[in-house]
Amino acid sequence: MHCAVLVFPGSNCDVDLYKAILQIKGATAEYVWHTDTDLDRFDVLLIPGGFTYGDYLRPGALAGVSPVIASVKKAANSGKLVLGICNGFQILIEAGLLPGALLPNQSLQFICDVVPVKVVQSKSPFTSSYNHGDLLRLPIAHGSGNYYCDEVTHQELESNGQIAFSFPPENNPNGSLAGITGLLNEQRNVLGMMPHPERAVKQWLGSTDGLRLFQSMLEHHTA
Amino acid sequence: MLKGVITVMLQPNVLDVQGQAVQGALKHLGFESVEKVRIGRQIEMILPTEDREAARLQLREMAEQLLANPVIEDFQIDIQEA
Amino acid sequence: MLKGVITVMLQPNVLDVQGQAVQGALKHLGFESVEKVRIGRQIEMILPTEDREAARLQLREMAEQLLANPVIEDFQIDIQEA
Amino acid sequence: MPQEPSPQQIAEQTIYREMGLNPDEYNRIVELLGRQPNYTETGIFAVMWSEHCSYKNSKPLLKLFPTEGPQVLQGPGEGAGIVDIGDGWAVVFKVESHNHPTAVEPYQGAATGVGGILRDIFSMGARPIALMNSLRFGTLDKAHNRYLLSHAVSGIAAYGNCIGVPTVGGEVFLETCYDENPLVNVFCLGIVKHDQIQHGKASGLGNPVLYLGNATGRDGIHGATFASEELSEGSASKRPAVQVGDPFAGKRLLEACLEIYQTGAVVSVQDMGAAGLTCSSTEMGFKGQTGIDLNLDKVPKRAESMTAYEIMLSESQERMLFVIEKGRESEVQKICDKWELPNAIVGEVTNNQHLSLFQDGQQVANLPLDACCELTPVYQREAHPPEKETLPKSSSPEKEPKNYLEVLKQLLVHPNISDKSWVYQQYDSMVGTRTAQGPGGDAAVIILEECQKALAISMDGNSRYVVLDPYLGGLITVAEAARNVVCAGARPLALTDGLNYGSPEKPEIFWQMQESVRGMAEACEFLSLPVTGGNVSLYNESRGEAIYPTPIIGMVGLIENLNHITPSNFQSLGDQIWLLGETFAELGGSCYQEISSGRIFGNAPKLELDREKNLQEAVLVAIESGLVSSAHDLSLGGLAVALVKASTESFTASVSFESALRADEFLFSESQSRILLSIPNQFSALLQSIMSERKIPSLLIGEVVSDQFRISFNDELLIQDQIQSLKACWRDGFRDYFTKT
Ligand SMILES: Nc1ncnc2c1ncn2[C@@H]1O[C@H](COP(=O)(O)OP(=O)(O)O)[C@@H](O)[C@H]1O
Ligand SMILES: [Mg+2]
Repeated sequence: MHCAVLVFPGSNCDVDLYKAILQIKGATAEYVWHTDTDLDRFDVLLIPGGFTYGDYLRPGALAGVSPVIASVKKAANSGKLVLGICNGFQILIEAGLLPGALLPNQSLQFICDVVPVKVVQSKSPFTSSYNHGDLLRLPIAHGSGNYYCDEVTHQELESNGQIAFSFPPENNPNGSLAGITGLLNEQRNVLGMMPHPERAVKQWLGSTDGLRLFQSMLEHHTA
Repeated sequence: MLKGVITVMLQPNVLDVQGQAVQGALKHLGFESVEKVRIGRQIEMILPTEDREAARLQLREMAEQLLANPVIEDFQIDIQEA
Repeated sequence: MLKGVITVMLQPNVLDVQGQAVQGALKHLGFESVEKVRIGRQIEMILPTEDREAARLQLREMAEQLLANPVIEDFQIDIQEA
Repeated sequence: MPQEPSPQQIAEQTIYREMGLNPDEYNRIVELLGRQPNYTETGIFAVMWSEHCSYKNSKPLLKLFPTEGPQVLQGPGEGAGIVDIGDGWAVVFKVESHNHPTAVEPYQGAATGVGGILRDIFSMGARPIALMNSLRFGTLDKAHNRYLLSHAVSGIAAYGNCIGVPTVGGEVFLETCYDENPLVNVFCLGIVKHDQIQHGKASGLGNPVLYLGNATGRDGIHGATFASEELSEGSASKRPAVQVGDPFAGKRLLEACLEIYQTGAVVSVQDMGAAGLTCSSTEMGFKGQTGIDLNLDKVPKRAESMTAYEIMLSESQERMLFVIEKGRESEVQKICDKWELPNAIVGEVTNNQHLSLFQDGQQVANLPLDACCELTPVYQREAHPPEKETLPKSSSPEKEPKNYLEVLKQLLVHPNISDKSWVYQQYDSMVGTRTAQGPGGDAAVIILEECQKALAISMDGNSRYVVLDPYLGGLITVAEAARNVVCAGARPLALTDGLNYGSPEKPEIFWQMQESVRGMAEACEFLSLPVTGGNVSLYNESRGEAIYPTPIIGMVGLIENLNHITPSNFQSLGDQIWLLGETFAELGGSCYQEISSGRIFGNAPKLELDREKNLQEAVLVAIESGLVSSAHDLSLGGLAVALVKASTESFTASVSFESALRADEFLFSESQSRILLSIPNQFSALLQSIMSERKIPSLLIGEVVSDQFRISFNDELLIQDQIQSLKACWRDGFRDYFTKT
């Protein structure tokens, strides 16, 4: 499984994601600068967290119109796996690959913490190694992760099984609608999520719950 | 030369967390009668043209492609002499 | 009832980091002639009064005390029928 | 545009005074130049001779610090100090203050402080991997203090989070003396391979000077002199001094610099911090014993028709100055362009020992470098202790409290003791995936996978002890910082300091500086801890009142074996809890004294360096022998508070003591050189022998239990409560000021 780690000006979880991928046997990774639009050699596209373009205007907005995104859209349409984490999720949303919007956290503050995250959809290339209902401990670190969509879209997301992860109702740190914090597209080959699986890959980091996400992707690829 | 001004506001049905917080703070400061505080963005720029219609078209495209997020925001365009 | 609109912009000599980044993106999108992009905030609210002068005074106080940062920002006040 | 005053007008109308130079200094400049300086030149001298750049008031004191050691690769003098950690790797770290800018504009003031310290680190060739900050603000009952603190925290968060360097720790202390004059000291640490270390010595006749980073605007003109002046009503009118931080440009600048170093084409590099282009160009030329010509027409500018004075003194952020090998310009500039950063060749290295500036084809300044950088004034200020007030004989309150649980709760909700997660949850403490212990423990622990080691870092300072007894306070500051990293399992390696005081022109203030530096230096010497750099911030006064003398230490310790990383919280039920060190009736300057008497007075707790050293050594031996489950330093609030802080929701303490002291003295004393350990039962004898060998008093005081927190004193049950309820007090005390008001 050859993974592209897309790097935009202002990406800052690119190295973390790269290191996490290399922990998975059978996975390789390569950084791809945002002006490089040829993504054919990759099996998987990863958009890391950070503050692309300083998060100026709206998080993810400026990266969402950059040239490489056209190639990401093409790859997504052809069925390749695309994963956006944190700012990567914001970019996927701004690029229109996932529905809804990510508003400023309800507290209007950046939040960094390790929180419980529920697996809502385990039938996807990203989540197949988890069980439905598993409660993971994953780091979050964002200022705009408050998921919003209109009622109709919410119904669709529910009925299509597109909600991958959610915060439990008693522990919703950012005010997201129905706690939604991980979202699949209809074909389930694109996932955006606010929590950072790449920060939960070593015991001394406090959790290893993120590893299984990358393992799921590998299994999907080798299957 | 013209000055283009695009004002972007959250759609009325989207919760404006920031507006709410500011309203709370204003009430706290003694401006108790203030209601429906909403916060948006204003983007100004200079366009090297005298053609207002062309400018308006351009500004609309910019807003649609980048400056406003159609899922949650509405925008307004205003054109002035620079 | 009146609608008060306060527009807060960075002072002209203060570096507008957002404006710079947005201008870059607009140029990439093909709007090459755009210059001097500046980004500010617009704060709207409803004031339960018909007295425009009183409203203006209130809005000015709000801007000075909370909504604008006099160290780096300027503000403008506009009043409309709600 | 108004005409600049002529050299003669500057002299006659003493215009140099507005720039911060006094008549003696001005006359000395005329003497050094052999002529009257023009406006630009006067401005350059004013910033180079300001305290911030020249250390003219503090130089004699800074000499007291030990700065050498086998581990030191670079001591004070460059952007930051560098310390060897073995295997070809080194760490680079420093403290910087941004006090005055924060008082004027807290968000940008604090944010640009973070940006500045980051550039100090990556200008040495290192990749920054951790930030910390030490905050001193007025008490939170005042809305303006809450405004200043919350905006400063947002500014720090905005910069650090965006640039992607984790903020892993710090401290917050609130005291009325900081009301109008908050302190923001920021610390940054980076790592570098020995062969990648950069320096700021311009060399090679004809080598080009490259400007890299955001364009120059009229930002922060007067910044460096401003930082060296007392805050007054007039400060508001100097408001154009506010600079705006651009972390997005900062991130690109960081990556571009690291990529440029890889080319090997860099001769020298320095960041443009205080006094921007002036300080970076003169210092590079001076350190290289060469000279620099700058063509100001080539400098990227943001504003129109800027004067030489404005260009040279601008403090626009996110800029660096390089000297690169001639002929390799395009290779380097290609990298600058990739990161979409303005860049230009703005001059070249000469051999005339001068800084020469050209604009519109004319020479507009020509200054000997030694006059700017070396022949700066040095003041030996007068020092004498303040008059002693007559004080109550004892530092303890007259009466013992009736309800100890109530006192403990009062301490736990006290904003200086209470949980600071409201602050540090706004910081990304994990980006980089190196953080093994983030904010919340005694010291932060950063893993260096590149050499299978870890670092423990901590920022510390308690200005209450320093104001009561500057010398003793100085000793304690260093000892406590070292103790914090020891508790995490690290051997203290070296430190950096931030010295924050009032006006050195007042003899009592200079006495505080002198005595506290003497104390710190002595502790450093005794504990073999070199000081590799730091920062001095003076004139921290408002309305004529100085802040408490506030030296802050940034301590760095090395953990050679990852198994030795030690948490500060209890880890398992049934573990024994040990108290190491001796407790005295030392309540002077304590939190308990403040809540019981409403003020602080008396003596600071004493500190004996040999005891301290033995304690730290003994604890390290215990940790390295694998005996220790957790270690926690005793500080604010004393033993009782430490026991609650070491507890978690599931593990707490049931302890009992016998002592001849009064219970409040025993439980809330802030005696130094004490550490709380928890260890598995079976290691009790081993621990005892390690301690007795080093003559460390050690006391088995109880065990780790679940649910009920208990303290018995001389056979009486003094405090008993659910740990969850105590933790709740601790968790909300600080936070409530921001979420409930
Ligand atoms: N300004 C700050 N920035 C980041 N972390 C902070 C800050 N203030 C406090 N902390 C973190 O909160 C924790 C508690 O700090 P402190 O109250 O000094 O307790 P202790 O006495 O146990 O060191 C520390 O781990 C520290 O790193
Ligand atoms: Mg501490």
